[in-house]
Amino acid sequence: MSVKEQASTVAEKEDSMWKQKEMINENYELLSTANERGQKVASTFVPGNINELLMCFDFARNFPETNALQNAMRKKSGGMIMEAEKIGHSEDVCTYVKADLGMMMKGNKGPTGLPMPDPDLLMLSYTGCFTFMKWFELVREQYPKCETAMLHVPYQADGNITKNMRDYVVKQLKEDIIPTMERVSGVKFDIDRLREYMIQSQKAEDDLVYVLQSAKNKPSPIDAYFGGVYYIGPIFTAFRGTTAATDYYATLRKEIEARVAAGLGPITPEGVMKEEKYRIVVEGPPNWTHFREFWKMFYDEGAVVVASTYTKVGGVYDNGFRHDPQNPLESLADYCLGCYTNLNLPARTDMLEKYVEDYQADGLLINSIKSCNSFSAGQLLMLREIEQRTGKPAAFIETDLVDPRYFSPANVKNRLESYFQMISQKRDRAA
Amino acid sequence: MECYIGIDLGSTTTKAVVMDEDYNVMGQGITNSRSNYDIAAGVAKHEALIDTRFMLFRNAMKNVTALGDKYEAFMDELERNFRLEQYLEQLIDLDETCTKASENTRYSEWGSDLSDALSGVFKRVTTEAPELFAPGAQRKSDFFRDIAGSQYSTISEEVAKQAETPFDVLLNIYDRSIIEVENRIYTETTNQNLMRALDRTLVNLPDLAPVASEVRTEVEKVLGIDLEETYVIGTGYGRARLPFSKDHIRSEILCHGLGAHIMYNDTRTVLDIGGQDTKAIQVDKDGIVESFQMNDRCAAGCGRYLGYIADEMNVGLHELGPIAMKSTRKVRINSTCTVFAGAELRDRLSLGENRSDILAGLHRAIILRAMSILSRSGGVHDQFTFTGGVANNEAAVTALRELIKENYGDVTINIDPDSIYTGALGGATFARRAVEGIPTEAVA
Amino acid sequence: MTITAGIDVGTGAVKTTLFKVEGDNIEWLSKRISRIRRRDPMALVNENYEAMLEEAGITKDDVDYVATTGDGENVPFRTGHFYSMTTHARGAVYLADDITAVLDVGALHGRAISIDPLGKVLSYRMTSQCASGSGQFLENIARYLGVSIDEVGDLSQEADDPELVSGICAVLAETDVINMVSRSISTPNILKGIHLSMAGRLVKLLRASKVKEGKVLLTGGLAMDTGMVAAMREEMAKQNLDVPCESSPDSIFAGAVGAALWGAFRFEKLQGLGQLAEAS
Amino acid sequence: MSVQKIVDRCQALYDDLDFTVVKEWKAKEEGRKAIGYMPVYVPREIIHAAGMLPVGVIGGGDQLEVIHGDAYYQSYICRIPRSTIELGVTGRLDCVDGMLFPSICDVIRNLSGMWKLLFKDKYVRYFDAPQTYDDKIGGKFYVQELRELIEGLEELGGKKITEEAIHNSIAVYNENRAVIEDLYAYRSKCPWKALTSEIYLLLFAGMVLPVEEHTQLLRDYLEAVDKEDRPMRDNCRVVLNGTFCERPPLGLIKSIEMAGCYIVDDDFMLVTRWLLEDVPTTGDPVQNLADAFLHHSAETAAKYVDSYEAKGQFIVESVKKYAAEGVVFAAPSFCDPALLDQPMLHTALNDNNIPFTAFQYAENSGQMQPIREQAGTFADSIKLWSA
Ligand SMILES: Nc1ncnc2c1ncn2[C@@H]1O[C@H](COP(=O)(O)OP(=O)(O)O)[C@@H](O)[C@H]1O
Ligand SMILES: Nc1ncnc2c1ncn2[C@@H]1O[C@H](COP(=O)(O)OP(=O)(O)O)[C@@H](O)[C@H]1O
Ligand code: SF4
Ligand code: SF4
Ligand code: SF4
Repeated sequence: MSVKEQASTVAEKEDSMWKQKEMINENYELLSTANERGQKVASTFVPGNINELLMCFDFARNFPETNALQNAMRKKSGGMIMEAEKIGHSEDVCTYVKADLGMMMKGNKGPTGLPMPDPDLLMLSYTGCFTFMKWFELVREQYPKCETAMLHVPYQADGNITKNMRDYVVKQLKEDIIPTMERVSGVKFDIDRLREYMIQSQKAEDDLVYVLQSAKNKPSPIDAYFGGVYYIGPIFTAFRGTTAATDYYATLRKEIEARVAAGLGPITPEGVMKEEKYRIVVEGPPNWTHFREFWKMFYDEGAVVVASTYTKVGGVYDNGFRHDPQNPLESLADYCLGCYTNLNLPARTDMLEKYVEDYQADGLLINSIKSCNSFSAGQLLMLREIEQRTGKPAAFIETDLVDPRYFSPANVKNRLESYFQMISQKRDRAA
Repeated sequence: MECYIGIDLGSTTTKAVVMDEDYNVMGQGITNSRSNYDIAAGVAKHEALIDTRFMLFRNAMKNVTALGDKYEAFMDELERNFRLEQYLEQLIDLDETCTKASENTRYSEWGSDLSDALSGVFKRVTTEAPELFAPGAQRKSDFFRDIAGSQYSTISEEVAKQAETPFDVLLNIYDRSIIEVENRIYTETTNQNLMRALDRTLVNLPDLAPVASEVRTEVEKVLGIDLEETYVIGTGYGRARLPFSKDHIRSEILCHGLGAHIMYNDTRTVLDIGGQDTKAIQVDKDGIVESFQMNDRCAAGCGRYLGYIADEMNVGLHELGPIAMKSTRKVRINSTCTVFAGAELRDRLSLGENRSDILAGLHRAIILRAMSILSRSGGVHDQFTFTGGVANNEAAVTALRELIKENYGDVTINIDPDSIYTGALGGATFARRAVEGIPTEAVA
Repeated sequence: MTITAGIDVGTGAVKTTLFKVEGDNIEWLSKRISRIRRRDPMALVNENYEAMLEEAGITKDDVDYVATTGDGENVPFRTGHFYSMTTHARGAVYLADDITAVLDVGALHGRAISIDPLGKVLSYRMTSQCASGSGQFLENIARYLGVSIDEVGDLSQEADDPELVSGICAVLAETDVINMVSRSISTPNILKGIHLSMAGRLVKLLRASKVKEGKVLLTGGLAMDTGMVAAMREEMAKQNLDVPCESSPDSIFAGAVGAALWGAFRFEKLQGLGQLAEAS
Repeated sequence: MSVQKIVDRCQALYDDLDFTVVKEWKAKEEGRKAIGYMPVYVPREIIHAAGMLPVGVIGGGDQLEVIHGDAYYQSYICRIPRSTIELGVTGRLDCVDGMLFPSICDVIRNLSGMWKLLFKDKYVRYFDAPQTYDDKIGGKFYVQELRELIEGLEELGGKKITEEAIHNSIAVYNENRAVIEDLYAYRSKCPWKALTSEIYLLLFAGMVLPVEEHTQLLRDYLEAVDKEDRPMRDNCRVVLNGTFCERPPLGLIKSIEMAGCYIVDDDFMLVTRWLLEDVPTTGDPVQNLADAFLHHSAETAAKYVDSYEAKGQFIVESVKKYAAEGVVFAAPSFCDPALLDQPMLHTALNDNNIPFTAFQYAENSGQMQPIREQAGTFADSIKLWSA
């Protein structure tokens, strides 16, 4: 079955899925005509994105990370990565970057086949990942005339946001980013417009949190990883702050409420999951090139992911943070500072521990991504800590985001099976 | 007799264990893994059943009181003769297959020289066969492919020097033929071979003449026992390709964990180094797996690495350990890349370093990688059990003992000569339990 | 007139050549190759060298310059050493005309070298640590499949549906191949799959070393493998690298040829400078 | 002192995986403290002003057996964090009372958190630096970061760090930087005398010795080496780039030299050459350090270059300054910053017709043959074809 068909099997089930698909396609269409229409285009990253602010200047928003993953799901990323490696990029580095550069080199057609626009602004929100900085330095080489705005978001090294950090981010927004955006777009900054968007953001955030936390039910009505990546799509990208997103989340919430009421399990590409045998917390991004195959390894065994950290990369909301129309710039700063990969390792570990407990999980699974040092460096210590703190078994697998060469189905399946068998062996004894 | 069988289809070797209904290990069999997994599993199982049969012989012979103190000698002779018969049978097959292969037109330029050379080679290989199975003889391997292969290549190198046929051609004919030969199972002829081995034994041990008929009756009685395959469990790297239903398959982690627990009840940490993977497993007091770690996709530092090294040095796998043990000086080697191991070896040799020292360094490098995986799985807890093929290698064991002591102090280290069968033993135990209706819980 | 010898100590084979150079007049006197196959390379060097001199009917003292390459730094009687890519480039220019790039595929490494018409190395790329694209790997697999090395090329070209190997690691690739056999994939399809996988990586190297026009000469042992040459052509077409790719019957000697010719060049230069004693 | 003696001393410091000199320094006086850091960049002046010994921790090299360290890292992560962890969990770093992790990359950033989890009783600080260089924005943030560092060290040391002390320390480090500048200039003039394999060891000594002693050692070396008669070889001159974070094995440097390249500039242990100008010793010392960082510091892959035009110019300048004939890139395997940066530097070099070659290494690489071959070919091509 092709990826498109897979998406539609999922989509047939629920309205929200259709809605989301439309939103994404529409955005690609908008982007493809932006240059002609004279709409300015900003490229930016998911973690710490300042989407509401970009909207204040009428920028069309392009997210290279999303393009890479969409291309991977359409099995196009492999060729793109090879293309980038051919011009001298190392096999060792992040494949998101290579997929993006490769896409440009192969005619710059987006995932849906429409042309991608030339950016007018590279909004380098440097949050939680060092590679972002190199990434846009490299893109800048392709567009030497395009302005680059650097928003340096300091790392939460001690697990809290200090005044110095917040002030620094706010100051950059005020004195550097906003003036740059005004200059590039020709639109004057209107803080009330920002407030309006943030009201929408807040609503959507509330609903998203409901949806993600619905996994505390038994059985869980959602898969908070494989399903979760669909749920976070709009709010982590070009749609946070739009009414379209707010509507999407309201619809989604209703659907999930209905599932909870009916005591249903999550929807998988092969229909509703029958029996929930294992509840798992997952750390790390998914693999996109074999997404469906990967998911199947879970639902075939009756494993549901009840909480994941990947669904927090574009904002951690379940700890109560919301965009705040009263303090728009400060809350943007806090949002950026609070993204998952900007948290230090102890904070990330605490979060996982809490998930294992709160979601009554059977254990932790780490999907370690070759590309992503930001996520991966230190995961083995996290694993050890969680095992010790919760007494629940943890397991470790290795794949990559968008490089099909690094997904070894037999290997991953072997480990997952061993892991699930281990959980059940332990459980049999407890019984 | 009811037989519960565990089959561990590894990347290099396939192992089988036969258990009776009282959880006694009755027989073990091993063969090299090959492209045809069914055959590999079939051969290993067949070998284990033969071993079971020998166990039954042994038990039966104890009843032949007249045998007295000749019991040991008799059993030993019988077993060696059986192996010889088996070997000869395959050799004839190999000879025929090679001869047929040599008739291929692509060798026509060598004409009758080739068939002369070939028959010369086989004549010598056959003549030398009994020596290989003489009392106390050391064989380079247990597998026909390796034993016959090494005989063949040594002899044909000499033959090639005298005749006008290049060594490459002879080698190529062997490579072609061995694949065919090793993909045949010789189940039907087993009993004949046994009887022939018995004949040979009685000839070789004339002292036994007085009890010959009694012995013969006992052997025939045992041959009459039906070994019923009551339940089979498959495990190991190739398990997914075994034609078994899901109920008959267990992950190798669980099997190794349980197998080690069965061998040593107090085991808490298990290390298994096989051909292509290294596993560190923590088990609890009932043999239930608490956590495990495996090497990642890179095959560096696994058993296959030793295989490459042995090839590179033109020695048998068995000889590597003993050579390394002669080392007097420490050499640090960092690269455990299997493929480049040979290059590094040459590099070092050309720098004038001593072969034993380099080999000792290589063994230590392998064990260092294993130590990391152990550390990743949660360290080493008393008691520690080392399993897998590499546990047969004394230099690897020595390095391991040293490093365990340096890093974890005094820990009991268990190494069973049969440790290569650990996974299969776990599998057989699961098979027995499945029939008893015990899901996974330990009984021991 | 300069008599010069080139010695290429590889990981798979030792190659030696003997040349007589007089201005632009280059005469190839003799050549030798021996597969190392677990023998001592230095003994082979001596053996080959002496056999070669005998064939040419000269003595050691007649040789003006002995140039080594590959792992030949330790050959005691060498005059000077040149690095492999330098020598393969020079050798390629000698072996074929209009070459702009050399692809050397030997027992363990692959190297793509882009050169100018005089054999100057402009840029190059080497395969990384992992060895899945190398002669030795192919040789192991061939043995496993019961195919002799000179048969590989023809078989590979019989393939109708080649099966690619995943190829991160030679060891795992070996397992891949065993899996293929177990799935009854035919020998030609397996071999071609390996050729294509290797070619895929090598073409990537070529592209990375910025080859755009002219002609590529394959050197090293795998240049003798017609299946490899065919796979290279296919992959180059697939990856839009629009340049012809050739092999020469003497491709495997490219390093030894280049070494000898550089030796002559240095000899003449040093003789001019009167510094022969220091040549190294 | 003879060159050999000085180099032997440095080699011994290099080989000592137990930081014996640090222990000895601490033992000389009750209450002395040492602070470890990754030698890309931290303001050592402040540690020095606190009366503590800054200790550059740069992995374990190729002689350390990494057992536990590997347990914390996947195979696709570079070497240095694993050997650093190994040093930590085996107690070899017990002699440092705190660790500073400068913002180099995500690996080191996350290592700071791991250190917190593993060594709960130690002072651990991730030392962030701004990637925006406006005095009013990045400058302000950085000054505050420095002040927080000062406060942290004051608390750890139990005494105030005066402005005067910082001024003094700045002066001491200015001096150290000046000698190192001399050393580099000398090597550029006579690369066959001041061999890079020695300079590398000399810089390493600066990681563990008190700065005053190190400055003297360098002076002694310069004096001694000038007197030595060393053979000049027919080598080409190259800039080595990419080694700023993970230490290359000594064998790698020797191999490059043996293959026919004189290294005339490099980015080893950048902390020693991070600030490009003397830091003023009057005025607000913290502000001075911040200014120096923002406006007069070296470029590495770890630092954002805020304009397209400026990217890669630093290395082009270095080639010119040291009259190099080419650049050798040696990046640690799996080092995202260095490896992602390289294509951009390649562009800059191409634009300036500067030849270059590139390969990867790891701190424990044992096989130098491919490296010799690549460096050798590079040298061959410069030598055989230039002029
Ligand atoms: N007698 C022996 N002496 C030394 N090493 C051995 C011996 N037997 C097996 N080995 C080693 O064990 C490895 C195979 O181990 P095994 O546990 O059978 O692996 P797998 O389960 O992956 O097939 C071989 O690669 C070899 O290195
Ligand atoms: N006739 C041939 N056909 C195919 N491959 C060959 C042939 N001769 C040699 N080879 C391959 O070439 C390799 C040796 O190549 P070579 O360039 O000499 O390598 P090296 O320089 O590393 O020794 C051997 O590993 C072998 O696999
Ligand atoms: S390193 Fe990780 S966070 Fe950074 S761009 Fe790559 S995948 Fe994204
Ligand atoms: S070739 Fe070597 S380094 Fe590469 S994956 Fe295989 S064993 Fe590991
Ligand atoms: S070597 Fe590179 S990736 Fe590794 S810690 Fe250093 S800068 Fe980071």
